[in-house]
Amino acid sequence: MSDWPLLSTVVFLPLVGALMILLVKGDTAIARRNITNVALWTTVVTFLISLLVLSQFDADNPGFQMQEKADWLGASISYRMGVDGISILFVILTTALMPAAIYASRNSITKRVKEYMIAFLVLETMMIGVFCALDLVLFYLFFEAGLIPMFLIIGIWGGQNRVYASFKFFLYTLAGSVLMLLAVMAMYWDAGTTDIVTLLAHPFSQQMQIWLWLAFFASFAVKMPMWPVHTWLPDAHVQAPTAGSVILAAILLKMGGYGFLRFSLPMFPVASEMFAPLVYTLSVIAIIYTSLVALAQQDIKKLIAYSSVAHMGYVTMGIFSMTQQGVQGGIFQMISHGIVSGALFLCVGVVYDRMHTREISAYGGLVNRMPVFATLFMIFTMANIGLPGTSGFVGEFLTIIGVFQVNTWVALFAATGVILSASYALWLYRRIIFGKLEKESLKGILDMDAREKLILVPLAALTILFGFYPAPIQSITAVAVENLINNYQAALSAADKLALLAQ
Amino acid sequence: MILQSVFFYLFSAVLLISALMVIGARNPVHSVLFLILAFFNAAALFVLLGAEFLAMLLVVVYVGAVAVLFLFIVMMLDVDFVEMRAGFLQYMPIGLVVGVVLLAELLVAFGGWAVSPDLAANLGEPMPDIAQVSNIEAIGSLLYTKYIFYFQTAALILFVAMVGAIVLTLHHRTDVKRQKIERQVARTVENSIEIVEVETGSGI
Amino acid sequence: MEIGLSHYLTVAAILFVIGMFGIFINRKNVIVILMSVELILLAVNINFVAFSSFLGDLGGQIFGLLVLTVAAAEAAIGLAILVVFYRNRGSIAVEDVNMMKG
Amino acid sequence: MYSAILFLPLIGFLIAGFFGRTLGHKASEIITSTLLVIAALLSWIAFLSVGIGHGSPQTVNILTWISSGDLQIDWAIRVDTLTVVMLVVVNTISALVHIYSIGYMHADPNRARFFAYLSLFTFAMLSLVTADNLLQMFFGWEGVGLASYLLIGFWYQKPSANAAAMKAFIVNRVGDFGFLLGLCGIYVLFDSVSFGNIFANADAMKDTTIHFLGQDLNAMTTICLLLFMGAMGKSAQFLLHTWLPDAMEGPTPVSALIHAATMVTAGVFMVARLSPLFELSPTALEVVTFIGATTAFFAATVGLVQNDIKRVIAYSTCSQLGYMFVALGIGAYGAAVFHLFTHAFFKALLFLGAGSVIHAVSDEQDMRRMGGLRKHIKLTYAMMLIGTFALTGVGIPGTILGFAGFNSKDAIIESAFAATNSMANYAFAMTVIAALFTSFYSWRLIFMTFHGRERMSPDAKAHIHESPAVMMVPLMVLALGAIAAGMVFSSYFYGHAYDEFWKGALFTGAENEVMHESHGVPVMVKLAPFGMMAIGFLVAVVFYLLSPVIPKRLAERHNWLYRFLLNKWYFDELYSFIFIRGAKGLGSLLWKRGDEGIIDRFGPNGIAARVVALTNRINKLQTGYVYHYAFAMMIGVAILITYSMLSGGTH
Amino acid sequence: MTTELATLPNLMPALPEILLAIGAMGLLMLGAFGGSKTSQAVNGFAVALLIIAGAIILLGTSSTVTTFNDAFIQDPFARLMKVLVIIGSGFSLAMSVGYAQVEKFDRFEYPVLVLLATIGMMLMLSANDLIAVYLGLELQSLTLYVLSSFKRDSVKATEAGLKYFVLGALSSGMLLYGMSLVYGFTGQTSFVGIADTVHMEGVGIGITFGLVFILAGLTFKISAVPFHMWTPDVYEGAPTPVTAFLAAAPKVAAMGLIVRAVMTAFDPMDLQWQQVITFVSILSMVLGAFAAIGQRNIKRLMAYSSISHMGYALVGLAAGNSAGVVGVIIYLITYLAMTLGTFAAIMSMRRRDGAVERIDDLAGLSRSDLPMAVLLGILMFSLAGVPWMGGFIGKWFVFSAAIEAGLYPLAIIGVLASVVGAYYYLRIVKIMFFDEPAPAFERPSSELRFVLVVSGLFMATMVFYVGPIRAVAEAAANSFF
Repeated sequence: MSDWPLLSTVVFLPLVGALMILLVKGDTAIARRNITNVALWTTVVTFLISLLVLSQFDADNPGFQMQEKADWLGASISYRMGVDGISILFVILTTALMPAAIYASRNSITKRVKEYMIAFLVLETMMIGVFCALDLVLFYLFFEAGLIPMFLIIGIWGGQNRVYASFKFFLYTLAGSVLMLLAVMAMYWDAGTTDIVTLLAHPFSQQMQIWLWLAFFASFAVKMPMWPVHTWLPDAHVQAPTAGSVILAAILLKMGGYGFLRFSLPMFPVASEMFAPLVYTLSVIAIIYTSLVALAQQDIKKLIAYSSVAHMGYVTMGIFSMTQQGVQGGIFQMISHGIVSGALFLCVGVVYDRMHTREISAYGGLVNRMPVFATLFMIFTMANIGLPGTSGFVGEFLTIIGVFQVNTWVALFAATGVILSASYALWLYRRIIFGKLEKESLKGILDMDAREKLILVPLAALTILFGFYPAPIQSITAVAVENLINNYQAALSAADKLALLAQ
Repeated sequence: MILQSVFFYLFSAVLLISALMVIGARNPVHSVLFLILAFFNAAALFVLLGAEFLAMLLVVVYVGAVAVLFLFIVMMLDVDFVEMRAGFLQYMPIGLVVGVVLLAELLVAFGGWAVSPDLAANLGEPMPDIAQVSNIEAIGSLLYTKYIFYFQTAALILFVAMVGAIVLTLHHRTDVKRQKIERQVARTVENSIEIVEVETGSGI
Repeated sequence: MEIGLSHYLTVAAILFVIGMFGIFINRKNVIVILMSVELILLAVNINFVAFSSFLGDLGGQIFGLLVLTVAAAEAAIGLAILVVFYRNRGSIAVEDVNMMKG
Repeated sequence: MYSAILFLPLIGFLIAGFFGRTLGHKASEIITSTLLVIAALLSWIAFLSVGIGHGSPQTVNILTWISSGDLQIDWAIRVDTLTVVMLVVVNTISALVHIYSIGYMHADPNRARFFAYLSLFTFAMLSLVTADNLLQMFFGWEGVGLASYLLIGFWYQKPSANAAAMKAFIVNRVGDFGFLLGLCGIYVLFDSVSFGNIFANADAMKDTTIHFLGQDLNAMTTICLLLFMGAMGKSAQFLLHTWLPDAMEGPTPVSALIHAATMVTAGVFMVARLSPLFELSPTALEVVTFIGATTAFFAATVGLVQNDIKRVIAYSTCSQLGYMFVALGIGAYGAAVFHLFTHAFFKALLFLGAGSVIHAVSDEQDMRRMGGLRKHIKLTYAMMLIGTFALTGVGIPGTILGFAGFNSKDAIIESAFAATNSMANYAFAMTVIAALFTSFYSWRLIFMTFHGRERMSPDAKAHIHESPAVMMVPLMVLALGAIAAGMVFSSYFYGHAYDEFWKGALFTGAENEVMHESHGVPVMVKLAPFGMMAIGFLVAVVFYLLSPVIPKRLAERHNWLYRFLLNKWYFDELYSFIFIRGAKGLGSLLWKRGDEGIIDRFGPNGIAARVVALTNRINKLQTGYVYHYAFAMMIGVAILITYSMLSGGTH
Repeated sequence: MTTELATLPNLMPALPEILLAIGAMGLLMLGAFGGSKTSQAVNGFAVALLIIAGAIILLGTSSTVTTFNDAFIQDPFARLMKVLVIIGSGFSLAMSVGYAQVEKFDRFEYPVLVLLATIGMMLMLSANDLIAVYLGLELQSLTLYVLSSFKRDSVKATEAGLKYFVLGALSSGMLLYGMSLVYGFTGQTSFVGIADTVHMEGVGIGITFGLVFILAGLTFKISAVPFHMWTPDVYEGAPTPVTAFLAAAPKVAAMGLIVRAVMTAFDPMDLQWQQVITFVSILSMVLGAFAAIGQRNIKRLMAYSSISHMGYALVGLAAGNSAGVVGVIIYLITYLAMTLGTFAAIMSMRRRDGAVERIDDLAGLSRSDLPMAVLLGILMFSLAGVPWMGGFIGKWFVFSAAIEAGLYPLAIIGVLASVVGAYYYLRIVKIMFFDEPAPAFERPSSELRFVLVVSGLFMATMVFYVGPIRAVAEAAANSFF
């Protein structure tokens, strides 16, 4: 069993599921049910296997584990997989949220179920692959290929303005990442390989680092998304079907942050240090600007989407503070945001399935008929606000304390997000949940059924668990992040010495 | 030498003027005729250059076949004297500029063109002495030996031209009854007459 | 004045440009365009023969010979296409060769 | 035992919260109340053992919370005198409020939820006061904020309640903003956020500077001011006070528990807890004094003219919190905590009494539609009188004989006089004037409610009834506290038993002599509060018993002043204009103009439009004319030729 | 002199070409005497001939041999490209079977002409001499002119033929003019001789001009900007099977020819030709990307698409290094597969009242024919160069070569153009998947299905076996290094 390529299994199992779905014939209700079940079970099994990976993972080892390697494009570009303390959590996050996403689509998706499930399973493979790949080309392959299923998901099963949103999503992210592609090539020629482990130790010249950093930044900043390249996100979120929004917010956005951690910081330390002020500035603008914009939204999903941008601002800020707290906080924030924003979109899905509108003004007083929903929504709203005791707080706090050590201005502005997030989130909650139930259309609305509870309650439990006891996540990331920071500092001091010598 | 210069300028001048007339004449028939004139003068230049065979070929093949074909087509298609339509002069200035620039550049390049003396030792096919081997013989002995591959390929091209022209223009008119001799010859009693016994009231 | 290689090349160059000019300046009918093509090929042949003569190399003449051959084939095919076009369109005015654009 | 004190309310919350519907309301009420009563009793035991007795301060570790690099934060309970004092206050009041609510909320369809929230609040408040580190305190801090939000908005069908709940949460967050930054500063300075480490190293860091916002500032001052910002928010101090009066939209027991007795005093508690830090920064203390004094005065002025019975008490609370901060600012931490302690009893008493009144008059809160109630609800009247005596500080000057507020408030005023702080004189003046106003509005409340003409609607009049025993018993317990707490405990909190009682839980610097000097202030100073109280009482008697026309005339004559006070110095309007409308406007602006107008217009949409325009131009180039095509080729060749010629094709 | 006649040149290296030539003539006979009923058979035989020719190439030695006085070279590069050309020709012939029957296109001359064009392309790929280049090119071009207007009753087809012919002749003129200059400068027509002489003499303005004219003439054949203008009109006007053929095989052949020419004959002039190639490449990528957006006709769209794809392939060539040639080869492999697959899909666009070729006719294809929609979708993503699909792999190799050569502006412009280009491919996906369905197509013939499935799967799974493909390409590229 120890030789069994566990990671590849996790990565490609969803594809197997997709093939199985391909074999299901017909478009009857039974066939649809079967398709959904196959997809659901595939994701569940994938999740279980990923837990197996987690159980075999040694958190005290800073390096990559469970490595697999095979020749692919010659020896210098190979198929290499592995996870470390930074990436494994994202793998688990992905596998854990997929069953929820699939299960959430069970009733809301009625047309073209087969294609829908296949798209999601393919997407899952791509997403897990991104976090497992230990070869830059492989990484890029997974990173970009995920666009295809997402494009289809938004475009086919999306809302009114889905075509615009899907094109914007696809082209925006593609434009960002093609520049990264060139950087990957340049790295390949400079280092002679695209193996990430080798590249992590490869010293790029300062000039080169700057360009490479910018190219990678172009991609990851769009993916994150950072201000001012965030405008695709609200559109994509609003138009995507519920599960699409969930995956988009919970996982796809994390690829940018993961990329910063995996590539920008360790491979281009000098440039990272140089551009950190830029990242801080953009992060702070993101936090304040998008929070304000969120305040003005009339559409539930759009509001949550904007809040995601703001929360990602904390992540970038934390990551580029290059302190243990900042980086760990950034990772934690990503995981937590994955759970919370995913759950929030699922919550929106719950009411959307009933009312088929996302206009905030169409709701009001839901608590009267949907107390369970109101409670869960409250938990996630509070986590979104960053209330201590929810997972949202830990990341936010750690990133702020991390960046405070480096730049107090940034911390000051970032902390205003504490106020603004409370404003827009509570404003949203009040308009949807509180008040008298006056609208005729809402009079007959039903509270969550067992399926919806089954999806959301575990997420709520996790949100609170990690709020009180974040150790499971922190202990996994600790050593890897420490290693990252040590290497970063070492590289910086080496570069300084070099610069001194040059004088 | 003087004579050669005189002839060169004469032929060149006529060649270029007739070339201009080819593209400038209003009547396409005139164009073709000027084209023929240009060919003749070019052939004369070839002779000046010592390429008698090519000169001959130009006259025979080009004037004799190609140009006549052009003339034939012009006549056949019964082309009108199309009036210059609006917009003709629209692109004239810029076209002229581009053309002049191009020409100027070419002339700059050719103005000082001299054959490098080193090349003589390094030629692909040094010309045999004209005194021993005539131009036509020299060409022939190369074409059918060393350049047999090109010769054959050229043949293939002509083959394509033939097939292509036929494919495009040959019409099997279906509304015309044609005599099919082989069928007439092959006709026998057996395959000409069929005797059918018809039951009353059923028809064939 | 000695008539050198440059003279021939100049004549050929002018002829070449005239031929090119003929293609795009001509708005009357397509046949003139075909004739312009012939002019261009003629220019090329003058080049070949001139070089051949001044280099003392026979290859140029052979090339020229093959160009002549191919040019004849080309003319045949060009005229054939022209004829079928005329049959369909009833005109060979250059401006009428304009069904497709964009 | 300490864990039990902390977690009993949590258990109550979980039971009532998750199983409230299945268990039924009655069971939820009883379970939560019982658990709270047990917790309260345990708190008193702890108080007696740690505070009065000789139980040593200790720390109970529960669980690691956040661990990241040097940053180690545990869930832990810190037990010292300050903690147990707060435990007693919180649990006692909470238990009484629970019991009271059984009666008060008996008709509400969501009672189980209400009790769950109350217990949740208690848990959060307890984790705040038992915190062993700043972050855990912040957890409790925000937790009570959440509970307060939930409870203010408990009647979610009332839009005003929802708005008030949001306002409370968000204004508190403004304070938390400072708290959070202060916390970060502490970590940077001490590499730890646990109290033990901070206090141990505080003195060494006295003159350290911290690089904050591009300047090198005194570390202690900066951090203390940031933290104090948090305290201002939570304790509704001047500028961040606007949420407290609105919070009265919640059910009255909530007002009593959260917005009078416990949560709002969290700021006071925090500053007291961090006294080792604040003592090192005179500047910070001056600011605290100034804000406290200003609040005391400001809130009292507003309280003079309010007509809503609960709002009057709310402003009174605000004002009393100002007193506490004055005490903190001048270094009289004992006095501050003492006032906190006594205030909890009498203010809870007043609120619950007011609740009883409201209950009696069919949920009417406007005093202009009350009057003459003393005949109908005698017991409540008595309770309210006791509360008023305690609040206004009735007692015999020079002795310790007097109602609770007499001891604690006078101690503050005397300390203010004695203090050397540059703001002390201002504080003294303000607190004395505020004492006058306090007396006036308190009696105004009594007179308007219980005396004079009966102004309520006939319908309400018919239903006037005394509250049931389940409500009155807690009132009596609180009345007991309001009468006796001051006399019994003054020596511990602020008297000769100070050091044995506190055992170092409150830190006073070496040069801080306030406590000793306050005992030796001139007689005039000692009499001043009493005199003010008496004057206020007399004016109130004249205005509202003898000649009710005078207030009206005064209001008309000084209309602008009246309006100014009635509208709470126009703070709400100002904030609404600047912050709420400003933020929303800015949000819309950034969205429509920024995101859509600039980023999208020049970004993706703009590029798309340019691309399409360019496409159309390029497609126009494809004219369909052969000569154009040939021309393009010729231009292409010409360009390439020219280019290769110019770029040195000859070399 | 006469003795030389006795020694026959070594014909073995040219065996496939000879076989095809004889075969073509034989099939012409068969058709001429058998009448139009034999056209199916002729088509079948032609495909069989191509397969045999391909087999001969594959089974033959892999060493470099020359014959006909070095005018003809057979090296790994030529072999690989010839196989690609044969695949292109063979598949497009096979695809035309069904179409021919419905569209009254079943004339036996068609396969014969395709065979002749294929010979031309193979000669181009083996050309090691300017004359051979010219003759091969003309053999191919003349055939293609005829094929373009093969549907002689159609105005569009004949117009396409006419335009193609006129501009093609002009480009031949330029090519020849350039050749004459090169000849004049070096006194040589063989690639090796030219390279040697340039090496010896240095680079002069005359040969530079010659090079530019030659490249202008050659890039016309791969429809690179600004010599691309014929492409959209010809693609649209020509009969669809011909368009498929035009888009596939000749592009490969011409590109191979350019590679060989610049890598051998003009090797000493790399500065000069790199400039030209870079210029042309940038223009092609950009114009192809932009102009395609406005198209409504799918064949026309494919024309612009192929323009930009040739631009991308030229990026690899512009790099001028071994990696670049590898990139060009791999790019051509993917391009060929994508083009054939896409045209198989286009030829499947047929309703009861005839073939349709508007993009909007694909609306909602995913509902009426999901497999076809998925396969065509794969091809579109592949054409757009989205990772996982084969098209990305091609782009990877060419751009990485450009990066290695330090051509950063070229690479940046290229990838950005590919983003713009992605738009119109996505639009097709959008129309197929997002839009409301148009009436369903008739069931396509099995050959079309086959081609579509093969190319779609090839593109979707190419990532898995790109290693071996790269090895083959490297072996081929080593012919020049």
